[in-house]
Amino acid sequence: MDDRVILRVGSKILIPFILLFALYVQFHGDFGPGGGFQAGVIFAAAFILYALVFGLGAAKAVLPPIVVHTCAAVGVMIYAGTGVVTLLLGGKFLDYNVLAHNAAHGQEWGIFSVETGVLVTVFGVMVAIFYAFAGRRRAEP
Amino acid sequence: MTPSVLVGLAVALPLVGAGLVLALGKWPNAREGATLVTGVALFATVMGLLGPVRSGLRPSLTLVEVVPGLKLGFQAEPLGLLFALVASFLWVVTSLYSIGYMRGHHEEHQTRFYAFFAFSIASAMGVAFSANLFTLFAFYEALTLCTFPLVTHHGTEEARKAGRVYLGILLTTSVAFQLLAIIWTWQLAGTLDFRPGGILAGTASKGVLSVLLALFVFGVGKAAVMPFHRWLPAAMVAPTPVSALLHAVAVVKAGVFTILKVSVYVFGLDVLGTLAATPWLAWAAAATIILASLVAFTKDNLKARLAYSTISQLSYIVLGALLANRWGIIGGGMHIAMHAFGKITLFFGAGAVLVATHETEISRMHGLGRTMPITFGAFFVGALSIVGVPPAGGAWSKWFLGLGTLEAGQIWLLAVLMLSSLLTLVYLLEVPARAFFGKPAEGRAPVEGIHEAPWPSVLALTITAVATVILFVHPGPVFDLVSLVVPK
Amino acid sequence: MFAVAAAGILVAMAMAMARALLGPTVFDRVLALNTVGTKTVILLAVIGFLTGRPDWVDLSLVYALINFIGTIAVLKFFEYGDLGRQRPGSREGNR
Amino acid sequence: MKEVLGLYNYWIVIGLMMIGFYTMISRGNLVKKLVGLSIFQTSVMILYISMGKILGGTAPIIIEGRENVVYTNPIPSVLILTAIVVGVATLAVGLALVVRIKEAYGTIEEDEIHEQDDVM
Amino acid sequence: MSQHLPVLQVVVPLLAAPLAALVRRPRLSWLVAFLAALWAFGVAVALLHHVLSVGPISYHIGDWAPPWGIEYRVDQVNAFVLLIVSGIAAVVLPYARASVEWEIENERIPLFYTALILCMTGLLGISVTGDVFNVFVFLEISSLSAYALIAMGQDRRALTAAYQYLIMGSVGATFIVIGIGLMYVMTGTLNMADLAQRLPAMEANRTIPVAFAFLTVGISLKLALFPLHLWLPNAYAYAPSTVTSFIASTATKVAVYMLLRFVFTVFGAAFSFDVMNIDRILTPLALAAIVFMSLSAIYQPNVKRLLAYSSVAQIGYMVLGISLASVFGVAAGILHLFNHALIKGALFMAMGCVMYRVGSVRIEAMAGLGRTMPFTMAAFVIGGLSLIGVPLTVGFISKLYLVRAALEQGMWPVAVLVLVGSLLAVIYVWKVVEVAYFRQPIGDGSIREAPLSLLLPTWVLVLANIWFGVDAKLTAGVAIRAAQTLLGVGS
Amino acid sequence: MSLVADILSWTCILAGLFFVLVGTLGVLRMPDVYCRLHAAGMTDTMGAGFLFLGMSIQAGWSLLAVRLLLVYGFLLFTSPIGTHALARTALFAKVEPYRVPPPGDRV
Amino acid sequence: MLRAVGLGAILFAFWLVLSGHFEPRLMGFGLASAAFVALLAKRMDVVDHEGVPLHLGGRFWVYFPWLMKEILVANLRVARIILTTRLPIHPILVHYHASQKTDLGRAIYANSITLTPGTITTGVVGDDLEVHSLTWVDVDGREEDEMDRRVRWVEQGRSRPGPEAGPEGTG
Amino acid sequence: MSVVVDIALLAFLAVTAFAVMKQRNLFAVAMLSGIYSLLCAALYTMLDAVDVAFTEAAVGAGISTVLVLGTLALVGHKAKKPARPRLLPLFVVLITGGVMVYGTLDMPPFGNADNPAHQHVAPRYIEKSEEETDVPNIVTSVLASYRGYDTMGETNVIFTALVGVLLLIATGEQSRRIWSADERNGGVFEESSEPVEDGHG
Ligand code: NA
Ligand code: NA
Repeated sequence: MDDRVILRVGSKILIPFILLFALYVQFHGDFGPGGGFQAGVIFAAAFILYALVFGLGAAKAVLPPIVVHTCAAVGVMIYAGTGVVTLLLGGKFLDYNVLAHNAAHGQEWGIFSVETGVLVTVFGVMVAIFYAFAGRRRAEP
Repeated sequence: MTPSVLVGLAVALPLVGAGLVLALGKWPNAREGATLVTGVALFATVMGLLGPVRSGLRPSLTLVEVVPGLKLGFQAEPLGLLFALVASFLWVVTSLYSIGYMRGHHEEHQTRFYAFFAFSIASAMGVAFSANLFTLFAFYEALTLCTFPLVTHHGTEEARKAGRVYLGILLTTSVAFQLLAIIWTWQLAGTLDFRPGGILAGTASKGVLSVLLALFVFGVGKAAVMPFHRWLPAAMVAPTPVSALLHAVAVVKAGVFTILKVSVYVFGLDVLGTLAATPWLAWAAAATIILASLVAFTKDNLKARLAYSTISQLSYIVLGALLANRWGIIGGGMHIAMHAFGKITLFFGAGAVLVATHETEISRMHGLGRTMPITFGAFFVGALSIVGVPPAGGAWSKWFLGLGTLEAGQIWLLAVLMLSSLLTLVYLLEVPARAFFGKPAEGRAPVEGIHEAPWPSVLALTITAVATVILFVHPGPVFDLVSLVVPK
Repeated sequence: MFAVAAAGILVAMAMAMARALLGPTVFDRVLALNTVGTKTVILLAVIGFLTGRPDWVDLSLVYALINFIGTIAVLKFFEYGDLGRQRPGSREGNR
Repeated sequence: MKEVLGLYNYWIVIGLMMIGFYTMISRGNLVKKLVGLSIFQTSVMILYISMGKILGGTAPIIIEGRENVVYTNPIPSVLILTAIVVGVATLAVGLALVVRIKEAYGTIEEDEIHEQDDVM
Repeated sequence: MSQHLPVLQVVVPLLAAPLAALVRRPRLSWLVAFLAALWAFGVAVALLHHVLSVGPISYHIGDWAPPWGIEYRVDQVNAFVLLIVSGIAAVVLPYARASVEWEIENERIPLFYTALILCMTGLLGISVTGDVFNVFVFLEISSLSAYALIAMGQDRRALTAAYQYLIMGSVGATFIVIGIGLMYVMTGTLNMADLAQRLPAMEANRTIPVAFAFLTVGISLKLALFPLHLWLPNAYAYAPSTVTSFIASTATKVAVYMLLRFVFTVFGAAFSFDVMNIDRILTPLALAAIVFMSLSAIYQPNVKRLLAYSSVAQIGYMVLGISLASVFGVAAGILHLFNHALIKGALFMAMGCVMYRVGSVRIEAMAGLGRTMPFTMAAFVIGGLSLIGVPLTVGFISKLYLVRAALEQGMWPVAVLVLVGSLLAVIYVWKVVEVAYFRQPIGDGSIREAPLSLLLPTWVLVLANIWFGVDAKLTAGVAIRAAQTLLGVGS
Repeated sequence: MSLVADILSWTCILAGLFFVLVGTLGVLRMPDVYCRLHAAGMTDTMGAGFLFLGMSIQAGWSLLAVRLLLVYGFLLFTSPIGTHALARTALFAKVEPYRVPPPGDRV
Repeated sequence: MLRAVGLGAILFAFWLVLSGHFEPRLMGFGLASAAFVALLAKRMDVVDHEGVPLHLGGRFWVYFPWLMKEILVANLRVARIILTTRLPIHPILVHYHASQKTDLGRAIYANSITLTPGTITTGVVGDDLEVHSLTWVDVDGREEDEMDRRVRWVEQGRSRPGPEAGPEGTG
Repeated sequence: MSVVVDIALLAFLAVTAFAVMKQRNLFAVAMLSGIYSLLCAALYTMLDAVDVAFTEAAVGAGISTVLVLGTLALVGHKAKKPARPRLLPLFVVLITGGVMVYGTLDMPPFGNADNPAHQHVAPRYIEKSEEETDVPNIVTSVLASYRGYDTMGETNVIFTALVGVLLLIATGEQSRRIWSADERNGGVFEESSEPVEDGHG
């Protein structure tokens, strides 16, 4: 039991909702405001809240820095990789039309894929930056 | 071997020589041997071009087109050939002399010395055989840079300062004026090739061409027209062979050669004669002739006096070019050779005295003539050539220059030439006169301990002195060659 | 109706901002930020109605959900001068 | 009225821009400079968004089954989304630099750094 | 695949960057970076060849025709710039390995290479794109990575230098964004070619000149045009050797390219020079840069800083050429873009060798290096001669064209100032040379020649200085054709 | 229905505005941060509550209404936590609470 | 695990409310998202009686209307204070005893106190709540005792208003 | 009505920005930037840029404030008073602003549907994007497809920022730091030098 009951309890309840909201934003970017970037930030914000309340160590135990860094890198690769796939399928770079038989479907898949890339990168980057700042210690004299 | 290949070979051989010197650095005898062999080979190569050029051929070789219309290329023509012949012949002699001097004087870094010497000769060959202004400029600058380590050879603070002056003046003039003039020429004429009759005719107003001419005359710092002459005395901190070959022959002759060449092949005598700037610049040269002679008087240091003498004599050639007539060119061209042989003899003499007695001041050379008769005898002959009196070659070039002034109707310039000869007579002949007839200076070791410099040096200065006399007796080949530059 | 609501909220916002400017303590400013935050949540919803596109309450929701994080960060900051650490074993009230 | 309004809109934005820019180049505190930069960048974003707005239009999200809807220009939004990301990125790197500078110099005031090292 | 070269030029390095971060081992990440640079260089060569033999390429990303989608457009101008950037990267990376291992802590090295590739990617992206907003995006990639890379220097001043660069660079980028926005609001398009078509109709408008002004000032900040250069000397002086070598030879060059692109392609020479009279501002500033920055260089006690000031002066040469707005002038600017990359690359890499062995690049630290590090100092001397503009080096070719362009327009004072700049270069180069060759080595005589892995890349650039100085047909030819393209005159 | 809904939502919105404005006025008037927190709480609770309720009524029987109430729910959930955190931190930072001179002044 | 499933279900309901799209594709995404977040929450160790207080059952929703009524009353009271020119306040820090047995219960109680304008919980140490009150009235007022009882009921399910709670809480 | 909201929000923004400039407590600056961000989001919404508003909301509330606070925790939060009035910056800013104002004089009126920017590329997106990409949110379709390449660049910018931040502060010795004792705690609390133990209860 730590000394901040209210904060702890509140955060525990709130965090899953923030996380889900992030995913909702991700999957509804086509219909309303939002998309990969916003979703990534919100998803990261949930983790930042977690780290603030439960400590950086706890956050890192749940989400080790290596995973975060990998996310950041992999997201970029997902995005650019989507383009490479379209190249290999005979289209221009990022020409999603070739991803499915139907051009509109291809677009849908392509957009989904790149938005995922954005989400993964943004999430990874935001959490990693937070780790970096929060993990830095004030220097001792 | 075709003449074209010989042209290329003339530039390449000294480079090969430099490579050999560097490779053989650990074995001094082999190293100097390499220098001598290269020198002889070079002279032979250049001689090989004499026949074709005299028969009217202009063998040429283009290495590379740097940018469209701008080629790095060589061409053998009479003036350049003359310069090359003089330089390559004297390289052999100087190398011989250097062996005695450098060892006798216990100089350090001899490998570097011989290597850069060879690089400098390569640059001089490049200047001599350049087919266009670009090539000429490239090798002109290379010559400056290759001689820099030679000037600063001793690495002392004095040498460093001298090096700064040397580089400062030569680069400043060449970059600020000469390069500007060259690019301007390129822009006006669309080409930089040397062509008989010039390339600038009709490309710009006379005013513009006058400015251009001034840029060339002052931009060729190596011609040492006042006020850009200070580098030459400064360079005298170098070992004497350097002063002898480079600062009496290769470097300064590259300068006046450039001016002759620009006059004949870039402006063309016809254009040159019509420019307003030409007479004014001729007077600048005349002023240099007189002023340098007067300064020479004041110098007690032998090398310094010789340096000012050189400044004065160079302006003879500049003056010859600016007379813009056939005799002026012939006189100037011949003076390249005549002055070279004369002045190198004088420098060899100065160096020999230094090696033998460690004396540099004229006032302390009293009586040395009796122990070093060959040296001072040769010095005497060389001085006569510089003054321009028989039986030395200098008499001919000065004669033709005089003719040139008359043809140009510049009687006052003739007077200048004569006055200068008088001054030269006094300040140069003072040296052998003191040596042979003066009393030994106080506080110096007895004359008995002194003898001639090492034999290679003595041999070298004998050769050049004899050559000076031969040039008086047989000026024909030189005259013929130079005449080809300005056919009647 | 929503115009009135928007106007009212803007007036309130102005007052809250005055508090942000006046301070005097940093906590007053945090409070001001918080209360401007709440008003923004409301304003965003109102603007949705005002511009005829009320569907995007998501915007309000973002703030409602994560404005809170800023406050918590402030808390951490002032308690530890650091965002990263967790005080071991210390209990509430021993300040 | 419409013209004046348009100008008002732009001019306030320019005012913001100038405040941010001034904060950035006149203040000696390194964090404040970055905040100034943020304001400067944000004002440019507002300028863009203002340029895209069509009065009487609505957000460029297609409303199903309704004809003759005027949609606001989506392009400025797209560009500014990118610009916001760039702004955050710059802020993060800038703040990280400030942290390091504090560690190295013990201060984040320009003039005090200048006293220690001949830079800035 | 060959039709996709323009995009592969950027995308492959862009994919290599996260890979370099993921591999986490210094050597392996170096390899990734090196391969990426080689790839980029290969593609750049192929693109230049294609452009010269076939003509400009337009690549529609996402298969959306411009102006609806983003277009990559390669012509002589940017093909040349791509070659410079990727070529320098390909030379710097082999050099980097030893140098970086010495200057950067091991755990940072993978990220260091990631940042280096990102920087290259950004620069390539700026060069290849035909969309003005895309320029900004890639500009930020290169800038952000550059800030971090510069801050990796060992001296703490690297941090402040990076910060200063960040502030000024961000102002520049924001100005560029303002300019782009104003252009957009007047035309509705972001595609360069499309803008070029639509802008002429608006000349009488007050907004377009303002857009032009903001773009020019913004780009000038990025290219460190005097007096907006304040960030540059410290950034170059205190960055790690590898970073200085790479950024000094590429970043400002790409900024110059941006200036060319906006001034000539987007706005058109007629607008830029006849309506805006941009030359009346650029020419004096360029000349001031040449003279004042060369003078400042003379007084620098730190050789990297000296070279940095020289860079600002050299940027003056490029801008001067551009401001002349003639084929020869613009060609001179473009040519110097290439040539100066070779010059400064070689010089900074030589200084990197010195840093590696001596641990300092202050002038006193050069004492006796002529003897102890002969090849390094020989490289410096040749690079210095090229900087001065000695014939048969690339520096000469640049000056040749520049002076000719000035004379062509009868601007002989300009020509003289250009040459005066060369003379000032003699002074600051010779300051270093004298110390290196005439002073006795300091220390215990333990200084040795730099390792081959540093020397070889340095000498590759040194020889390139000579090679392209002796045979400049390719570079000058491309520069002339590029200038003709930009000015819209027949080739 | 529409009229009833309009009247209802008008009422709610006016009520909400009342609490928002009075609460914020309190934020301005109160003497210290702790007291201001009390006033600020009004906006989060009844101010936002009535406003969102009013908007839900306007939205009619739809998902939108639920979502609006959901927003309010989250607001209501996070508000006390934030307030508590702030007050706690202010005390922690030794910001002295304001005290009135006792006791005659009591309400 | 049951709690995780419960959390997943709640989250999916949340998704549905947010989404308004009932095509299979998006429903699928919703399910997957809810499940993913539930698993993640489990990994974060927030799925317990505090994070997912399903055990409170419907009791909270019985308590909630009463709380809202209290909030309304308190709002009006504070509004009157603010609108009174001389600002009749007398702030004071007081301590309340929380009779709940679990942190969750105490948190609900503390937050309820904070939510009603006029009182703010500034600290929780064990079962002692430090409260900042705007006026004297609230200190000895009956509301807090009432609230304490009701929250205890929410926590423990004892009949309300019940006597002192026994030690056997749901903790 | 929306115009009034618009103008009010802009005015608030100006006030906030000015306060940021004047404020010397960096902590207050952070709070004011938070308010600035909130106002921006509201303004974006008013201007129909909901996606941008959303992003501003997420970034401003979730990231920027936390980042600034994280920094202040490490560097202290008091800014010095500017030593002297700086005229050059003022001059530069006034020139810049003046030029900008001059540039707006010929700008198409705010909100006019006939503006050239709304005539050229945007109409096609509005008319065809749903048909071509099956995405009703035009901002999304332009962002991810038509101009998807920009967004790839944007993803890279973010990644680059991470690389930069990690290079700068993720690792590395801190021995080069120079600290003065009174600044150590940034004027906050003694606890900051306590040993660290991460974990949660
Ligand atoms: Na309360
Ligand atoms: Na209460």
